[in-house]
Amino acid sequence: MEQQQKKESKQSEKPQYIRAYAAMVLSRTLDKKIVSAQRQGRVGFYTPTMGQEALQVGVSMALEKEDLVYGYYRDVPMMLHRGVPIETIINQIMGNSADTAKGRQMPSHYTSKAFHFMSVQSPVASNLPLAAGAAYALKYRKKKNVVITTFGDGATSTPDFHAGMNLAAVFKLPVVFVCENNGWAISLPVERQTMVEISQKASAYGMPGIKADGMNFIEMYKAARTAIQDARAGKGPTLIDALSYRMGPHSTSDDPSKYRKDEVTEGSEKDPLVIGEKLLTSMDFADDKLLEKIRNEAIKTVDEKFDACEKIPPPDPLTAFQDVYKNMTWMLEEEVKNIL
Amino acid sequence: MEQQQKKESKQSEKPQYIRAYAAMVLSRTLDKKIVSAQRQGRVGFYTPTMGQEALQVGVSMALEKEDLVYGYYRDVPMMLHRGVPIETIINQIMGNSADTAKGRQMPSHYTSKAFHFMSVQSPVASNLPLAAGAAYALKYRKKKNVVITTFGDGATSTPDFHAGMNLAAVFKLPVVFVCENNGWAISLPVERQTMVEISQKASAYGMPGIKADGMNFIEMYKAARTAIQDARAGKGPTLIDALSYRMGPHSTSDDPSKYRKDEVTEGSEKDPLVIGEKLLTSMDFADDKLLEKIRNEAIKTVDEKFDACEKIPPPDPLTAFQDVYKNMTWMLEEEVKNIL
Amino acid sequence: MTSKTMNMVQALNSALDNLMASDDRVILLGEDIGTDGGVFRVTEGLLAKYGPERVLDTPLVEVGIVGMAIGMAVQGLRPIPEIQFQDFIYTAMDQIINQMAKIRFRSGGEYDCPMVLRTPYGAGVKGGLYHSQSGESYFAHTAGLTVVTPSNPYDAKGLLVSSSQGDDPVIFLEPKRLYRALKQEVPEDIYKIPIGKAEVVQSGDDLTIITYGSMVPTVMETVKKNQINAEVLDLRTLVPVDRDAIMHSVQKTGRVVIVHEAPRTGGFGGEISAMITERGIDFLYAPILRVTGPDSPVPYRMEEYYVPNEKRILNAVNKVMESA
Amino acid sequence: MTSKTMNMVQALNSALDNLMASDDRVILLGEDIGTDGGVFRVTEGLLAKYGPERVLDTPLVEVGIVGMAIGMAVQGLRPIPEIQFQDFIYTAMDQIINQMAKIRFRSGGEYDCPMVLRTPYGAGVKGGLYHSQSGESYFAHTAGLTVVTPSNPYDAKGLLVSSSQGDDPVIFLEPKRLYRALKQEVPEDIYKIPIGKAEVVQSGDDLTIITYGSMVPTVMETVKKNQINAEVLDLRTLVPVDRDAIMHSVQKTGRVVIVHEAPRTGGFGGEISAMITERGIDFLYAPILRVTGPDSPVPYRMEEYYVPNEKRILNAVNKVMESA
Ligand SMILES: Cc1ncc(C[n+]2csc(CCOP(=O)(O)OP(=O)(O)O)c2C)c(N)n1
Ligand SMILES: Cc1ncc(C[n+]2csc(CCOP(=O)(O)OP(=O)(O)O)c2C)c(N)n1
Ligand SMILES: [Mg+2]
Ligand SMILES: [Mg+2]
Repeated sequence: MEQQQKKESKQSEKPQYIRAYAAMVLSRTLDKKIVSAQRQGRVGFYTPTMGQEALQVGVSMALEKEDLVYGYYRDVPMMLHRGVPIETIINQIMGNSADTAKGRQMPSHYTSKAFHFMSVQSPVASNLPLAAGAAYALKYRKKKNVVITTFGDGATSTPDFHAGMNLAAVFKLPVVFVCENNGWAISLPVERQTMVEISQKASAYGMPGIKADGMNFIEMYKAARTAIQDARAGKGPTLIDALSYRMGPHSTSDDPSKYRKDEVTEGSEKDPLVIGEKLLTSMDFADDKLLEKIRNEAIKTVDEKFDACEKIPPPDPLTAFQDVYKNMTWMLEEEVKNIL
Repeated sequence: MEQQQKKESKQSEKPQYIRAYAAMVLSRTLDKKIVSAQRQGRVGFYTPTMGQEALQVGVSMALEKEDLVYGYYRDVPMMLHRGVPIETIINQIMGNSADTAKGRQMPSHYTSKAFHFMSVQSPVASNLPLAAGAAYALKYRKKKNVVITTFGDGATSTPDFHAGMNLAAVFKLPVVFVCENNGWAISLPVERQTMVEISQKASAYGMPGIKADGMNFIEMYKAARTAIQDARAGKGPTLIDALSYRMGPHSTSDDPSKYRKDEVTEGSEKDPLVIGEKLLTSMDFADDKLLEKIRNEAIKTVDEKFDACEKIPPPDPLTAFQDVYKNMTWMLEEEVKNIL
Repeated sequence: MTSKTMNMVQALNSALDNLMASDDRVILLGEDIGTDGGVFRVTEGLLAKYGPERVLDTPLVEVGIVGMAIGMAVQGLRPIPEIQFQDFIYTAMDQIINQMAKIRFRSGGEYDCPMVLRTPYGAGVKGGLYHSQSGESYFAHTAGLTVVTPSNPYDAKGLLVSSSQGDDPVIFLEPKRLYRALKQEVPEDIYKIPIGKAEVVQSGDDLTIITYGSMVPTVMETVKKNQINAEVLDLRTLVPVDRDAIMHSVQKTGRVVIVHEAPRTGGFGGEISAMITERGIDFLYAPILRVTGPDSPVPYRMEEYYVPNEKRILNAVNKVMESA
Repeated sequence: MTSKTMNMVQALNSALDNLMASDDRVILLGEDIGTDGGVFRVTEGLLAKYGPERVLDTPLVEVGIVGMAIGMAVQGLRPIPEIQFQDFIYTAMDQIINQMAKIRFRSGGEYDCPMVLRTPYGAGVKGGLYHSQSGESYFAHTAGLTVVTPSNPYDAKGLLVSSSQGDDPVIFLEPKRLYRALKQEVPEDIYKIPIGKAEVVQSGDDLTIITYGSMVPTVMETVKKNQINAEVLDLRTLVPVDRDAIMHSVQKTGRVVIVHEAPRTGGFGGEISAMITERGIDFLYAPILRVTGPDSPVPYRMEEYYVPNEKRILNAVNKVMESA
């Protein structure tokens, strides 16, 4: 009977797990599409996400709709899983007139207020103090939501990491710090970034530090769920060290062969997608046919959407000078007159 | 026989301990003199050191002559113990023409290259990355010296603490971080500065963190000696949490009654000088007569030197505009012509 | 509307009090602003009145104070962080330049950042090179920021209210030498002084003296004592600066002296001068002169030599008046 | 002296190589400058040649890179730290403004800080608002810093050598749009170009165009293509700027256009303009005009609208020439 119950509860998890896997596949498919489009000169720049799908989807599974994400430039899988339309991502990459940020930001710098995804900045980790502030606002308003903030292993060396972590701990804020520890900060391996494991850093601030297998979306989901529940319950922040691997180059401008041998290759058994497939099949949630279907759908979606978004015209040049202030200053008006 | 040896070795420590105590007394005497002179309008500003004498003297005892100190605005006891002439300190407080820094800095911002005491800046903790760099220079030159850097408990929240600590650990530098944890950052108690004990912060960087009784100069000496020996031996940095108490106001501009009740008062048994006296008498290194003599000498020295330094004229106004660059720029020359 | 005699510290305190009373989105945060009431006493009494959820004594981390305030603003609050001395704002510079100033732009207008970053600036308290800086140029050069600096208690309150109730992030520079220098009748109720408008402190015909913040009283004393028929403009807002007020006066007088405390090279005076000459030189009878701090850090003991004073202002006025 | 055809990246690499070979006090540090050779390849090959004790791949912490370099310089080394993009320098701003620039002054000359802080700046690689900034004004306004920016490979090498062998801290701004834009014959041996001296890139009589760094080639192309009889000054050093070269040319031509990429308000062009007009207006036949980036962040997709171009320079030249 126990066995039976377990199976049923498991069965109820099926749609959730399939959806998670589908988001990973969609993200991977999009990733590869953009990278190849970049090589063809159809995209200017991109920071691939390959290798970080499971950890992001795992976190996203544990979130509620109104929770806030203060993310970074590799968070495509999380965005897709949260329901951000794939067009939002492609339009940002293109910087076209349908981009939420009006073509102003470099590719990989997404914004989606509709899905509570704060606009991404380039300076590494500077979203962390903001995440603390956003969490303060939630707490002040007595909302039951939490803030998730993501960043890389390199980010842990920055001032903003130190500031964000300490403030979150001192004010006991509902924020979860997710270090997407992919082993590298461009060419610097994490072992030379710091002498300790990232999870260890939590102890300097008096918050729990969890080490999670970021290549296994279910393990990651469980770790994130605990941390998020704590935050939601008013127990304060947690740092999650999500162990993963940057399977691609740092960005399309980077040549990793200069500084490393790739340790996780696509389709190998360390690939988070392969791990995900094994999890689903071992739980009898999916068979090869279903997996194949998910993959094919992803390819179709990505190809169609990419082509459609590519046809969208660039923004009106005037938009490049708006939103600096709520109302355009006289200086800018004068300058824009000279420019356009 | 063992007993005998122990006593002898102890006896050989006597001059060192007496010297340490004398430095503490001299510093305390000077501290009180400056504070009262400030009330009389003879001094512009001062950050008293009362309560931090033992920890600083303890550290200083463990240093060699050529070791470098990247200190902060409360390091008078350490300077005096290292042999910095008391005039150097008073002249700085006065900002007169004999001041090493030519009257340019606010009181309590000392410089003494002759005694390897780096000039003090105001921005809290920004000496820490410099200390790492200085330690790198020593290591690069294969010198057997170390760098000591001091800062308050408030300083541990800053970017520069995080940067300096991590860099020192990653490059395994000969530097010892001494947190002069006096319990307060102006009005913020250390319990609200951070949720952990300061020594705990070392674990985020992979270096030893030592908690030391900074009110007992011998305990402090022992702790510092271990850390300094390690650094000198190439074993890398250590963080020392030197527990102490800021017995005075933050500065002569501060009124602590607004935010706290004083917990350690002068002459009470928690006073590091009283503790020092007890240590010396219990070891038979000093009796009341000797202690009295040391105190009286300090008063005499301070009074004499203070009066003498006070008579030194202010710097030539021109010096206020020199040393911005090695050679004065044409801009500054032009401006100075208008000013003087 | 009842009013009271207030110095600038009291006027700022009154503005914060009014703002907090009228809008629960207003939150204060900074070092020693709570229990201690702020090292200059600007926030005195506010912790007791509004509680620790709205008056936050923070750890010693400027980048965190500013970054956390930005996060609050992005999520709909109206924070007013304080930096204890402007000299210590630079660890937060990345948050100011790359976040605070750019959130509206980079998010396509989806997010905004309505907040006021208050900080005392300038010499006058014998603080030496680390407690006397005038860094307005750094902020004025950063598109996305509004830069405001009052010169008297009445303006201080009205400008702070406008800054906090506006839609854009504001750097609010408080001239600490004027904190207790003069008292004025200041309404106890809330009122606004518009951002972007200069004030003609004195009308005049012979020349225009353009100044702001800490130097306004020094200029006015010089002008009065020496009976100079100058039009004196107090800019009040540096960005966006009041072009019309400046050009109106300059076209009338044809002679200009600019006075500020910050170092000359790259100082805001250069911007004003360039702004005037690029709009025409035919109406200028004389070179535009700047009286500023020198290109050096502020010294402790010799502070009085650093800050522009009567003698130097008079020199410049005389030179400008001598020109044909 | 043998020479080689080099682009700016190669010329800078050659300068670093020469400096390291001739002086073991020279140490490089920064993100990805070792194994990877720098994201723009400026430090390529130097780790292999000089070893990890002299070429340090650091953790991701600009304030630490700069602060550590300062500590090295104070203790007698001659570090050359790199900030990967100038846009990311701001977390180190406190170290730059309050330490690097002030050590000699605050220590009464007991300590000094000979170092060169290198960083690529400006638009031109479609980097959007966080990989395109031109922040020279922030540094130029900071007394104690020398600010240098080259516009071609030959100057880049000579100026970097002078910067490193000087006695004061230097901010060395490398216009990344020119990294690979043109090649020149560059000596393989070490040589210097003096700090503080502008170059007359082209002599002319009708007007003076003052520019520097990234905009020099754009100005020269405009001038050549349109056969403008302009004297073109490449400042090369912003602080201390070459007053004599500027005044000499301006007094000859009586007409001035200033071109830079940074936003106009508070940009260095304002300083130049003010500097000229405070020295006299009688020799000016026309208003001094500025052609600059607008007061907004650099956009990604529409970058070409942001950066000053032929059309805008020509407009300004024509306006200045039309004035009586
Ligand atoms: C403050 C800052 N410094 C440098 C950079 C340049 N940069 C962009 S990403 C990166 C490495 C980031 O590594 P990590 O935090 O591990 O994230 P990952 O890219 O591996 O996901 C660097 C150095 C930057 N964007 N911001
Ligand atoms: C970066 C910075 N922020 C603020 C200040 C103003 N300030 C001076 S000392 C101080 C408190 C320092 O506390 P702590 O580090 O514990 O040292 P203590 O004074 O207690 O010895 C503050 C906030 C400063 N000097 N630098
Ligand atoms: Mg990484
Ligand atoms: Mg303290």
